[in-house]
Amino acid sequence: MMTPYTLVDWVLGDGAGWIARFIGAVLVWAVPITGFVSFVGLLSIWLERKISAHIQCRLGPMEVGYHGALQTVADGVKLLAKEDLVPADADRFLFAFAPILAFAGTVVGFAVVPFGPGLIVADLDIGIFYLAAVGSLEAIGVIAAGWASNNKWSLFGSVRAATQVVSYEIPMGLAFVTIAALAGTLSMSGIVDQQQGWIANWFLFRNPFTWIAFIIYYIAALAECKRAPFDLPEAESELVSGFHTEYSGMRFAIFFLAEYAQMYVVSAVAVVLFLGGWYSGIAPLDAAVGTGVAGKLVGAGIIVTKSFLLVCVQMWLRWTLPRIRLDQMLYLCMKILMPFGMLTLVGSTMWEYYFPTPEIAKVGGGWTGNTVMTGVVVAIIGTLSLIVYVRSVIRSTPSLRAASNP
Amino acid sequence: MSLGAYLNSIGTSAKTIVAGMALTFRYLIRPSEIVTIQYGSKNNAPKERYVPDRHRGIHILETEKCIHCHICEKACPVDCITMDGTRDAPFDGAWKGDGCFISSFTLDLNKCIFCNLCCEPCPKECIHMGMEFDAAAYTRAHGVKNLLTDAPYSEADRVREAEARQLIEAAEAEAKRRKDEARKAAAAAKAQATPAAAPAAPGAPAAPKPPGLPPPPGAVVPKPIASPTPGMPKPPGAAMPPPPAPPATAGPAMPPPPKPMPPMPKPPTN
Amino acid sequence: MNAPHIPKAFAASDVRSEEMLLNMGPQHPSTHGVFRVVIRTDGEIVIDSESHVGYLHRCFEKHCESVSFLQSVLYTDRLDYLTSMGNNLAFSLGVERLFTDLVIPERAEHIRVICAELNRIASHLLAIGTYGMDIGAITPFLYCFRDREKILSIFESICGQRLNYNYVRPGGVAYDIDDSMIAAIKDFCKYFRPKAQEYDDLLSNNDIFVRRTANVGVLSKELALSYGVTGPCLRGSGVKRDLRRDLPYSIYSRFDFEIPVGTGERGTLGDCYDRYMVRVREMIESLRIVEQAVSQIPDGPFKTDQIKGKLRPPKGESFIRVENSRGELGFYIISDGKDVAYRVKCRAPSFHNISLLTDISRGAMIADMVAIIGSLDIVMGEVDR
Amino acid sequence: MTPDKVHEILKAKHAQAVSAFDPNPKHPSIKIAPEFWRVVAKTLRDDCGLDYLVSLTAVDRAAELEAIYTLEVMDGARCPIHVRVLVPRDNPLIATVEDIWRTADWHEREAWDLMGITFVGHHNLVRILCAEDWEGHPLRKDYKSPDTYHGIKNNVT
Repeated sequence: MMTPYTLVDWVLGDGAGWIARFIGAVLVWAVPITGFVSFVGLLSIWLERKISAHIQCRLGPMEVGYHGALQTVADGVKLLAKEDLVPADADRFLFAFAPILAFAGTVVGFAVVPFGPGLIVADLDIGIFYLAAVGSLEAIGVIAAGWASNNKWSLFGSVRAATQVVSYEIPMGLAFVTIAALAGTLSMSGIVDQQQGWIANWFLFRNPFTWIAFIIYYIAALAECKRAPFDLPEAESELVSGFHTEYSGMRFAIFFLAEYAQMYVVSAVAVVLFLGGWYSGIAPLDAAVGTGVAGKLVGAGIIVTKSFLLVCVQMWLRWTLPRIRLDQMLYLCMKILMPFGMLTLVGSTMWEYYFPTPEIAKVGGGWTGNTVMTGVVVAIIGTLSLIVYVRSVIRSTPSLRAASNP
Repeated sequence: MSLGAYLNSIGTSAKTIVAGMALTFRYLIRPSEIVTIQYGSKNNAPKERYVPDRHRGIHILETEKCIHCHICEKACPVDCITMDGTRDAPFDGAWKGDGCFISSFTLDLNKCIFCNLCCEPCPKECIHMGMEFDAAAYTRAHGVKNLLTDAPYSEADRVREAEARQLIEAAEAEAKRRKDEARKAAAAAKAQATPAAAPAAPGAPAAPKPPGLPPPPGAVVPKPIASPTPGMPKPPGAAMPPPPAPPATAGPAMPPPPKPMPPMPKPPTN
Repeated sequence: MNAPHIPKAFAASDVRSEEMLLNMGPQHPSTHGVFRVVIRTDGEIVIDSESHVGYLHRCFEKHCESVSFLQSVLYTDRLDYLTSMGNNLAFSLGVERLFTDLVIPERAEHIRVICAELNRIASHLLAIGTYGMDIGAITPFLYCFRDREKILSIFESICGQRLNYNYVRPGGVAYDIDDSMIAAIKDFCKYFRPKAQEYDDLLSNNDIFVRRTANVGVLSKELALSYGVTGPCLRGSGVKRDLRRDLPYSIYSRFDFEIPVGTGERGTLGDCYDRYMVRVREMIESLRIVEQAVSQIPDGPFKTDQIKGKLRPPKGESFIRVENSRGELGFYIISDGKDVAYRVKCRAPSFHNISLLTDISRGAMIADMVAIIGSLDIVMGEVDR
Repeated sequence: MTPDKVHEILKAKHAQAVSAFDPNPKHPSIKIAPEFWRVVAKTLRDDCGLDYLVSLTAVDRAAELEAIYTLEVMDGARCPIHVRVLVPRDNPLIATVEDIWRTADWHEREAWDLMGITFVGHHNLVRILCAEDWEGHPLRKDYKSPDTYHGIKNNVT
């Protein structure tokens, strides 16, 4: 655990002072992070377009690049060339500053998101806490944007964003605490390290309650990214475009980029907390690639792939579901996610107390009795939900539904 | 709300959301369901493919048949047709009609609502709704079409494109057949695994070509049609100038001199 | 009297400080056209609202007094541009009613019914799709358009246009349909039935959708009756009224179909969900009518030979209503024996349906406002005429 | 509610109000004197059960303006009855019925806007389809469309 963990340590050696480490981190990380954010933006916008298109029986962009892969670049160029409009009577400073605030609020999250073993900007001891703290910074940019626009619809959007923050933060925090209680640490790499070995060691499979924690976290993360069904602040059919109604050109693009970067951040955090981080879930494979450069690269590939899979699920959800109403959003977070979050925290810690994870599992030792038990519970839940699903399919055939639903 | 109802409502939500997601996922992984037609792309098919026979596009005027009776002008509910002409002697720049000379026949596409009411009462059936649907123009003045000279898409074009389509389809079928045969031959050659079968494989595509089939896909360009089909209107061409005034000796019954066809159908891209 | 009108409830001095005047429309994604509602809100709650229409007014009734009856038909296309076949049919029936002994050929009647019902399906598809979009689900919208596209393709092959058909004319229809078109219609019927299940999976049963629409915008039967609301909005309130059955025009009395009414299955009777479900179920019933009509379509002429030359109805007045996809579309036609109408009045269903918006949107949230307008399914071309 | 029955009821209650009755089965109509219209309307709704105002058509009859109310029973037999109210062209005043049939609210505004019939007692008789500052009533036969409107030229003659 005390080996040089971050890239900066790796470059500077272990003995550097904190000033050197800080400057080193900035020099070493600024360029890759900016590049990575752009890459995330390009890839996820393309993914979003393609996924939405294929879900909707369309082709999506096909002209620029292979299957429209460079369409986003073309759009970026277009947005750069657009006129920079500021509405009359807008708060000009805030109007210009809000996109930067939103973007910065997202990018600071990358500081604790690992890209692979040791590939982490700052492996803070309080990684999760830091995330919970800065995760909502973007909302401040959003609120500022809506306020500065001098537009009633934008104002509605920003007020909705504020409402949303206070509602999703609590369940999200409960999910964090659940994992922190299991892991015994707040450090991101510390958490990932507890999940090495076989797939059963992922926190998702550690006990049945972490499943619930994962779902709670994912729903809250959707709300944090303002993704459907929680896209209330920008609800295009209700509030025109909400907080970014008045934005055009590059400022709009920055909001857009911030949204997609945020999607990546929350997905990567989900991967770190629940899905084994940079471990593949196959113990011999991880052992084979080792911890050298090859190991770092493979780990980076694994964690980025897993994160993008979760990003795809966000898109899949978005293109399936209608938007919920503001009061329903509050209801969901306060009355459903929060009680379940507390239940999860209590249940998970009690489970850990009564069926403690053997130390051997914590360092990736392999299958344990606890894992088997978890598997049994999960299998039961899975079977039950399958039965419920089949029943619902039967119910939804018109003739049977009419019979059962007078 | 009782605990049962509370849990039940959560269950219902989860169930119905999963049902919806299952549906969208089915579509996501089935590219065969995609319904997009890529209009205007590189491998574009003729417009015939997009519109049915009765499509009401920009009008076509068969000038030889027109008797300059103004019925279409009167039938138009939005007054977008204006025409002028004379029954007297030909004059400079006049187009030959059936017993009359037409000096102008304009269609204001800014007004036209493509209702087909001008075509229905025509006694000579000389004005038709064509297949052309690209009516976009940069200015309003560009939207005013002179049907005598600007006809964007004539009956002859239509025949040509129908033939071109047939050729393309035949060529596609031929290419597919050849591919299949080549694959079969390759498979056969592999099965035999002897050099004796080798000459058959490359020869296969060329040998069974029946006579009368169109050229291979590389040469799908339809040949120009030698002469216009009888009854077909004058060939169009936006760039074509009005025909010179007929010689004085030519009587009113003399048809206009046949024009050479443009060598290719217009590419249907915009 | 011509001074700009500011109702008292909306004077700025009367607005309390915690309230806000919000101008929804004329350009808003969810007002389904250029429709403007001034909303007085307290937070997200709508306290009061006032509708403004007329942005799309283009004097349809005045037009009809200057163009012939035949030319008026194509102006009816542009009233409710999503149900043009129904509009054509209504106007044609109104003109035919002026004649004393006009016999419309059987084939023409069947074609009219087929086209009107297919167009009803297309219109409801669009209503459902855009309603999903209002609620925030974009994918059902595209599925609906995919299926609507098939109907439009059939119409295009029948009459050459996709939206403004100008197809049903006084005395019959404009062109005959041939076997390939009948085959296409039959194919569509086969194709469409299973697709209806998809809308259930994506929208009708979806819990988020149900929660967004049930108990929202409750239109009581009494209110609906007093505002003269018709069509799916009225049936959603539980009134079983459908002119196709109650006052059969054309040959509707020969077909076997149900009239779906709202039951309050997920909430209160007459809420947005009921209105939505009436549309979903009506599509299937329309499909049944199409199937019956297609299977028994006779041979024969497709327009009457009694009208020769110019269409000159005798002097008189006629009033006709048909059950269009948004309600009862009526035409009051006064002819003075010329080929131009003396006066045409269009009784547009959307005009009635939207007039009660103020009454049912009180106390709703802004998101509900969108849901309510969407569930009323207005077409501004018809409201403003 | 057949037209004959409606006529009977009206004859019994407001004998002097009914000035003509046309029982044509295709197009039944009753003519009402304008000064009695409001009381007749109440009778029509309450006694005859005609609770559905299908449409309000305003017609320019040269010397007079006519408002044709098409009435029907919403929840029963379908047979629209047309009630005609003729008012002089130079002083077209008709009592409002917006509180009797709420449909009439917008319809009367429309009739005022396009034909210029003033509905006395209407709470909000303003233009509905035309712009608020429009002049004239377009559906009248003697209407001349303006040459310009807010600087926009009318080039359609």
